[in-house]
Amino acid sequence: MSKTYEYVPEPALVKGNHDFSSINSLITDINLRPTPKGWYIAFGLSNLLLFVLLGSIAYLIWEGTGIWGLNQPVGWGWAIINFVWWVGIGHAGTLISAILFLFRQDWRTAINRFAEAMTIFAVMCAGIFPAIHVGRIWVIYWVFPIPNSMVMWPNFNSPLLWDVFAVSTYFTVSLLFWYVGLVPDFATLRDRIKSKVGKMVYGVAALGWRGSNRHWWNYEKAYMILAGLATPLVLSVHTIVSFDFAVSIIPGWHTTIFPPYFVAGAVFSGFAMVLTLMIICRKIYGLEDIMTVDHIEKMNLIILVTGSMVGFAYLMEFFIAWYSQVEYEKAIFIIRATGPYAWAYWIMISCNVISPQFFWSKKLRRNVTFTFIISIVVNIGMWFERFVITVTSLSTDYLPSSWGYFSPTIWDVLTYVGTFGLFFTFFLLFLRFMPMVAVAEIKGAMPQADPHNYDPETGDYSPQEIEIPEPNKESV
Amino acid sequence: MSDQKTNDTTYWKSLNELAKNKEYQKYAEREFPEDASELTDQVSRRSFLRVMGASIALAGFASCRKPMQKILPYSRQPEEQVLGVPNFYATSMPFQDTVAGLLIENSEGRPSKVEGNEQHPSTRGKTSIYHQAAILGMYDPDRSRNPQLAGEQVSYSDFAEFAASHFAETDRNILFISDASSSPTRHRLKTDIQSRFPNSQWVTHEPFSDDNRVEGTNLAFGQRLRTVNHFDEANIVVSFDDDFMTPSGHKNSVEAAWQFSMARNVNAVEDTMSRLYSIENSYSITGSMADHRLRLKSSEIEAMIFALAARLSQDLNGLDAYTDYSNSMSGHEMVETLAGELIANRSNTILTAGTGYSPAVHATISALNSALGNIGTTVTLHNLPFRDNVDNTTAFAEAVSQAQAGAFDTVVILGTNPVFTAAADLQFADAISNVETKIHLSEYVDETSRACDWHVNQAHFMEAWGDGYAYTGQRSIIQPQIAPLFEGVSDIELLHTILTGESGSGYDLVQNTWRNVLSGNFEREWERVLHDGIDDNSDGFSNASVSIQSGFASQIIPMLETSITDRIEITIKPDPTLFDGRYANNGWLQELPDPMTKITWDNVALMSPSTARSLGLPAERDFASDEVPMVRIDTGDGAIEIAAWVQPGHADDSITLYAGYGRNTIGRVADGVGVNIYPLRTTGAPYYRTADISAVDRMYEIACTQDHNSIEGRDMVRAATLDEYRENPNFSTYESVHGYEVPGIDAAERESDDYLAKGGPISLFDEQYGPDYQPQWGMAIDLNTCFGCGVCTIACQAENNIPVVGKREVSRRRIMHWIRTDRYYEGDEDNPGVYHQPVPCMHCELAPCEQVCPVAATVHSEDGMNQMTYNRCIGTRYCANNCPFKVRRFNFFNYSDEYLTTGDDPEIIQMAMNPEVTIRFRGVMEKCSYCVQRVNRAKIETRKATGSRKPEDGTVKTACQQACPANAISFGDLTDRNSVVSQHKMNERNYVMLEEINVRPRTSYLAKLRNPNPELS
Amino acid sequence: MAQIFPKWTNEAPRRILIGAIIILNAIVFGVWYFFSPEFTNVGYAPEQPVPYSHQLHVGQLGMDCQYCHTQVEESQYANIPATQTCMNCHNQIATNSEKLAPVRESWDTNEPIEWVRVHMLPDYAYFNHSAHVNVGVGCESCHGRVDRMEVVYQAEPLSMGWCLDCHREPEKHVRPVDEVTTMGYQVENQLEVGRELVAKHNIKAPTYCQACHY
Amino acid sequence: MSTETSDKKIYGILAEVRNPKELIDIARTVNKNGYKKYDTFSPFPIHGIDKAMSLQKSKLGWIVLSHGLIGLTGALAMIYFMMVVDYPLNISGKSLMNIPAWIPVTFELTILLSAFGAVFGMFFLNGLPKLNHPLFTSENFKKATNDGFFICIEAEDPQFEPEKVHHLLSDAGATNIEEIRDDT
Repeated sequence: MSKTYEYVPEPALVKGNHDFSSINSLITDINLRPTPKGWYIAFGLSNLLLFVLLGSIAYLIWEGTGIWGLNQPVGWGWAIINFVWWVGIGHAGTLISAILFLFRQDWRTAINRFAEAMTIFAVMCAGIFPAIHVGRIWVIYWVFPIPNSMVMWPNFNSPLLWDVFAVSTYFTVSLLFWYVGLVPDFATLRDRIKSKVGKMVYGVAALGWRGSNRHWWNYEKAYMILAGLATPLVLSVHTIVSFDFAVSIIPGWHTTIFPPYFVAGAVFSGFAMVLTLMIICRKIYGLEDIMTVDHIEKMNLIILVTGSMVGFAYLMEFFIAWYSQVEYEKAIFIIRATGPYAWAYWIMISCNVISPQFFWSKKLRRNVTFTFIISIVVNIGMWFERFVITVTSLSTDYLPSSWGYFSPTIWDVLTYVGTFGLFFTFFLLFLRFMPMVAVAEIKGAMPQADPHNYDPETGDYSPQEIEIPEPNKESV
Repeated sequence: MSDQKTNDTTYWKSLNELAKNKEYQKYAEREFPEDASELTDQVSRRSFLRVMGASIALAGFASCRKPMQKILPYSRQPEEQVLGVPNFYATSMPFQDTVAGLLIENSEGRPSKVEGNEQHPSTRGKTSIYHQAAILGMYDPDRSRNPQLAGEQVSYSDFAEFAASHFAETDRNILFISDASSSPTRHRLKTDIQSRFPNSQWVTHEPFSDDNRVEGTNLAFGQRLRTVNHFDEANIVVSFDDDFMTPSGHKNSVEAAWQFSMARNVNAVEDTMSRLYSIENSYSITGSMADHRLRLKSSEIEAMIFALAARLSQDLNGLDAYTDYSNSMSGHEMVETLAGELIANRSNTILTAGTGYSPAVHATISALNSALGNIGTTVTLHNLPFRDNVDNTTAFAEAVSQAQAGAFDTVVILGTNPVFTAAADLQFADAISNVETKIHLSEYVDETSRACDWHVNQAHFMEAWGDGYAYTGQRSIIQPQIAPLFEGVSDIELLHTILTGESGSGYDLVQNTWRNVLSGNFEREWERVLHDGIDDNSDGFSNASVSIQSGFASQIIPMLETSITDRIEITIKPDPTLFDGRYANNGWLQELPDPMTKITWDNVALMSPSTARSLGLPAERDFASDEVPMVRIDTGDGAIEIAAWVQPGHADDSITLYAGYGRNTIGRVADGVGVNIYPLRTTGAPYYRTADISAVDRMYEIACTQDHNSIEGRDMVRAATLDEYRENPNFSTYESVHGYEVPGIDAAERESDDYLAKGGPISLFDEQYGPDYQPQWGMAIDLNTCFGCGVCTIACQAENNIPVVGKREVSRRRIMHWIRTDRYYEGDEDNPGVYHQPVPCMHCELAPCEQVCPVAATVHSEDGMNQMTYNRCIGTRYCANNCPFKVRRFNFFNYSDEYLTTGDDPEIIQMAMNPEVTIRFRGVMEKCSYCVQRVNRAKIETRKATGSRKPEDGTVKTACQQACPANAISFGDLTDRNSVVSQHKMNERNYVMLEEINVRPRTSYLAKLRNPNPELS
Repeated sequence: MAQIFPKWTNEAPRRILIGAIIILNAIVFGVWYFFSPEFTNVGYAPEQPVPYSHQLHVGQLGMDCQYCHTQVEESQYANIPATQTCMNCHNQIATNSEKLAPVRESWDTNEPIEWVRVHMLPDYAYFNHSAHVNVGVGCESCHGRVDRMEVVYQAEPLSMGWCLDCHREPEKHVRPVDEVTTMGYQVENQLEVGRELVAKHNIKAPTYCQACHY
Repeated sequence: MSTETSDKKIYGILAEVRNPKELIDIARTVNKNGYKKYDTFSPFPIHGIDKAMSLQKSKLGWIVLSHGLIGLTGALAMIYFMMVVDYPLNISGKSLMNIPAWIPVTFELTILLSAFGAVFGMFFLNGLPKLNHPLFTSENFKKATNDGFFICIEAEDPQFEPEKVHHLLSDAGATNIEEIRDDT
């Protein structure tokens, strides 16, 4: 069979006829315009949910973890599921920012700010759970190595302690990374905003940034080093989260495949969440020129790939369970697929493995509505993946006498739903007060930013023609 | 405990004085306040406040101080009291017409734990669940606190005043209804009463007694005798529905279980085992120990006994009555098997039938035992000195109908609760409403109290003087351990008041009786009996010489009619944990899972899977739901609706119901729990009868502690027959079970016979072990003798201050028991094999729980224990998740606080707590500690006495070990090669659960053996 | 002219940084010092119902600790003496003293004297006096110079770290068993003597959790 | 532009160009003329301007490396002290030097410290935060964060002479040339 290869030029990152100034306005005007009514409604709703979260937490602390559906075999329920789920979602931002940056994927500039913000807020939501799920939250500080009159130290053998360090490091580094990216854009806002208070606030946030190229020089270096640091970090965080399970000896948890499998799952769910939010925002804020269908397609391809990786991991779990001939391993996987939690297992499979396969079709992966639906389906599926891993393994482990079923209570649900309140509260504040696209970066990625695209004589903008090489039709 | 061996001199006098001492009564607020303050989570609570309200923290550093605590020393120090060192006093616990010898641990002058008395044959240092739970029963704040007249609170002197005038008329027609009692003092007073009140009548009422067995001996031998089975002497035991190892099935279950386990104890291939045949209708724990078990409806069991007698009459003398008899069970395979076995093992067998069966059945059993030559060897018969020579059941029924007819002007009811428990057709409440004056003595204001004018609050046996005979006849004194908490009086004190019109001292009453019993220096002898807890001059009841009475045949033949029908039968038994309902307000017993069904806080209708199907009910319970369907049971006399429960191995077309539930306004624990089944019970058919059963379209929530019944073919429990064991003594090793070795096990380690050196599979780490200078504790549990009674659970609960969490929390699978008994079914659902496996913390050498705790709250001690440090725990529950044995328990709520601050006077129930063990607060993990408080005390005492760090073998007993009637649990130092536990660990049958995951449990199991009849296999 | 911030703000970041470092250190020190049992617990000297002076009885009259705290060698508790113990002497000495009125009242009414607890361990910490006294841990080591106390106060922090100081290095603290009740015991070669005593009594003070917590 | 005299010290002379290419060109010119104290301003980093301005390699890498090493050794030392020296405990029977289990925390702390080094090091090298800067007095300079490209030659440069600089810049095609004065 002979195939015809065709060179497809990279589509333009920014659609429409934009120059620096118009892009600048397009993005930052959102922050400078008077607050739209819709925003207030959304913010109010988010606040309502946030109060649900705070109320649930207050009741939890007052009454004890017993208000959740936890029981003797199933000591970890929704709290840990939600933690892993949110952390997973929180992987997309840094992944987009750091890994795609290192791979010189310039299209990331349209979404990286946005995705990083999502990361920060998702990790905040995630971080709540390990803290509140403990029995005695008032002594939670014992997990930190603080000198004390008991002369006791935390246990560095515990995956939970690794979690403490991993998640807090991840949050801190993501925050720094995000902030570093924001500084030039804060300067832009500082220079555009009219109000005195706004000038002061953005002025402080911009730290006196003035676009000096001597600064840019260090700045780019720092950005690259951060990207280089964040890449192993982002991989390590979900690896360590997966250690919570993989280091244990519970069948179904005690699996070496967990680290890559969790990371793939995290990228999968993170991209889906970015898509969900992005599709809404580009519509509302009219950013279709920046967050283009090409972006959506690229992200869908990643979803397709990671979804298939996750599916492969599901298969491998079964294979290894069979291949190991460990009866407890074999049993747990059979129980997952056919036992009392089979419903959850098959929701997981259909959402995570089957639904992304539609993206083999170019038409579907460029269809915004369809993508939106799939992105939500994927996140439901990923929640169930964590549910299946956490609950089924605990529910039916070694001693059949101790098997027990887990059912959530209303408080499990309310706490989970409440975290969306936290997430969207922060996300809406972000949309309102910070540029949701990295302005400086997207300017740098425009063809106008390239000095070679200017006429050497007149200094006028004259973009180079892209040469499309002749396809080699004779090759076999 | 070491103290128990030496049995410190019993300072009964000072104890008695102490009991009267005002100071003593106030001790709860007094002596060492840490006992009480231990019960609160002050530290965490203060921290909590600091978190919750910044204002408190800001109020100044003064708020960081602990609240002021008071110390109240004695004003006059009692001599024997060393603070913090518990004393042990002997006493006995009455149960119907027996007593069991106990030792009570006294902590700073209050009883806090019950142990068996090693010198007393009824317990031999062991206990049953009723004994263990008695301590909570005494500290029950719901007990009646004062006498009542028509529901109004009065004082006992009011009653005495009334009694003085009322009983001055000695010609009154008085009916005395009492519970069964073996007390010589009560017997003496009863005789006095009968002579003082010539028109009085005295009957005994016990809803579940062995009266029919006594009537059986009367039928067979013409004497009312007590049957004592010596299970340790027999080769073959045939139990017809006799659950003799359960305290609800047999008054002397502790001794019976001990004897049975002695006869089944196998330490080497040469040892022998007795063989147990069990023919029963529901699955009992005795049945679960059977080598052959046959399930039959109760009516068929009865028929089979007769058929067996008929079959044996061909070969044996003395069974002429049965020669021509036959019924539908004649020729049954089992009858033939049993006939063969019994004849082959003549005079070495025991036949026994459940107490519920008719006198004819028991007469047949007696005749069989007699014909087989068992009487005098494995079965002995005894005269009861305190028993009237009447049939209690009929006497009671007759007395009630006389009362109905207005024959009595006064009724005095002692202890028993006939309004609740008497057969429905007697209409007892109605009957006594025709009596003018009704007096009731009881611990609770119960159903009968409310039907009476006078209620007198009864003292608990630990609060009052008394006496009694053990099942086999040893005389014992009941010595109070504390002054009556609610100023209750004992039965003898009440009788004294009736006789004299004055309040009497139980102490004097008992002494007066014993003056005639003890020979020699009375004061010295009396002290000796008190100290020992037993009068060792009383060897037991004398043996009665018996022979089948003439005319037996003519009497028995008309009684041999059987009533087998196609209809569904109901069989009514006392509840294994609540008995007839008397323990219904005891939280420990309510929450103790039923040994077979593992149900707590409820009774159910037990039925076989196929019966369930025939009623249109599912034969499998939904794993995801606690809801079970209900059935309606209608006998024509009464009807109830009750949850249906499928019991694999139950006889088809038969339903078993447990009595004792469905009580109201008794107390916070008992009220509204379960269904009262007494309305289904009649004089004519107290044990079984046919009934109409129909499914009801309603579901009911059941709190069951084990949701999965099958062992799923896993190797948690390993078993073999005796022959298989002899052929391959190593049958229980991993290699024998799986056909290959534990992966990665090192050859050198495999060869080693030193248990401690014997590590496990190769490891990537240099492992840490406990240092040599410390003892290394370990436990072995013999599954061959464990019969799943659950006393270990209650003993542990009592010792370790484990809270009761209630039905709702149990149904959410949050029960707190540190040691549970797993029960697995194996084989087909119709007649599966049953295995019991007690599971405490395994104290793994390489404990998976430890490495995952982020704050090092659970780590290893130098003496090899897996420590749980409550005050370090932050409650991530990771350790519990990572425990492959799921033995860790989490305080999801502030269970202890709820449990210990119930009611208006929480200090009462707090007094039942062990001062040595921290009360756990909300949000911390807990689990079996190998009774570290006992271990540490022994280590400190040994070190003070000898300077050695290693207590001698036997000095430390864990609570579960000490309570176990079957001696199934051994515990000790593994560095001592001669310790019992080391010996057990070196036994071939020793194995650990989940060996292949290399956690190296310190708790191991000895595999189970069965001894089936080779001809049947 | 569009400066948003005045010139001094350029100095602000450095000042904030230095200020933050100072405040942070102050907080750490403050918590370390003020929140430790050494600060919060040491010196606790509640007023007692009877103004019993250890200084008088022990310091001046030279009574041995065990005259009153009789069970310290056999029990986990060093018992507070019964009223009886007081009355042994005080039915002859100072029989009319105003200060002793509560003692006499207790003796007459048989009601205990309500002493206020000074040394309070948390309930989850198990301490056994006999285990310590019998291997040469002096009363003074934990209770301080009681012979100089007019009113008994807590002399040591009784914190876990403080316990471990001795459990880790007992040789620095142990003394011959017959010197246990001595106040002001001191030898020059404590380490040497201590090592000998540790060997003699085979002391291996446990540092694992459930030696004290269960 | 007006050269209105003032009491205030001249900070430098600011000029605007049209686009990135011109900025590179003018930077190259200024650099060739031997100016050292000058800077260019753009809304985004411009490819190739480092060569045009002869910028030295950034020292940031060394800062990050040293921080990373502090994180690495600090973490190992901390864990070793806590788990082995100060309170050794038998946890799951594992050896005290349970190094595999220390990897995650060590790694995370190394990354954390490195990231601090990168971010704070960058701000340190750039002399930020500096909220008040003479350039902010220029109204036109606001465009530097939008679409303006600027060059400023500072008065501190030894070669600085206002007229010469004016000429240099206007010759190179810059517009909007203005003197920036320090407002103190």
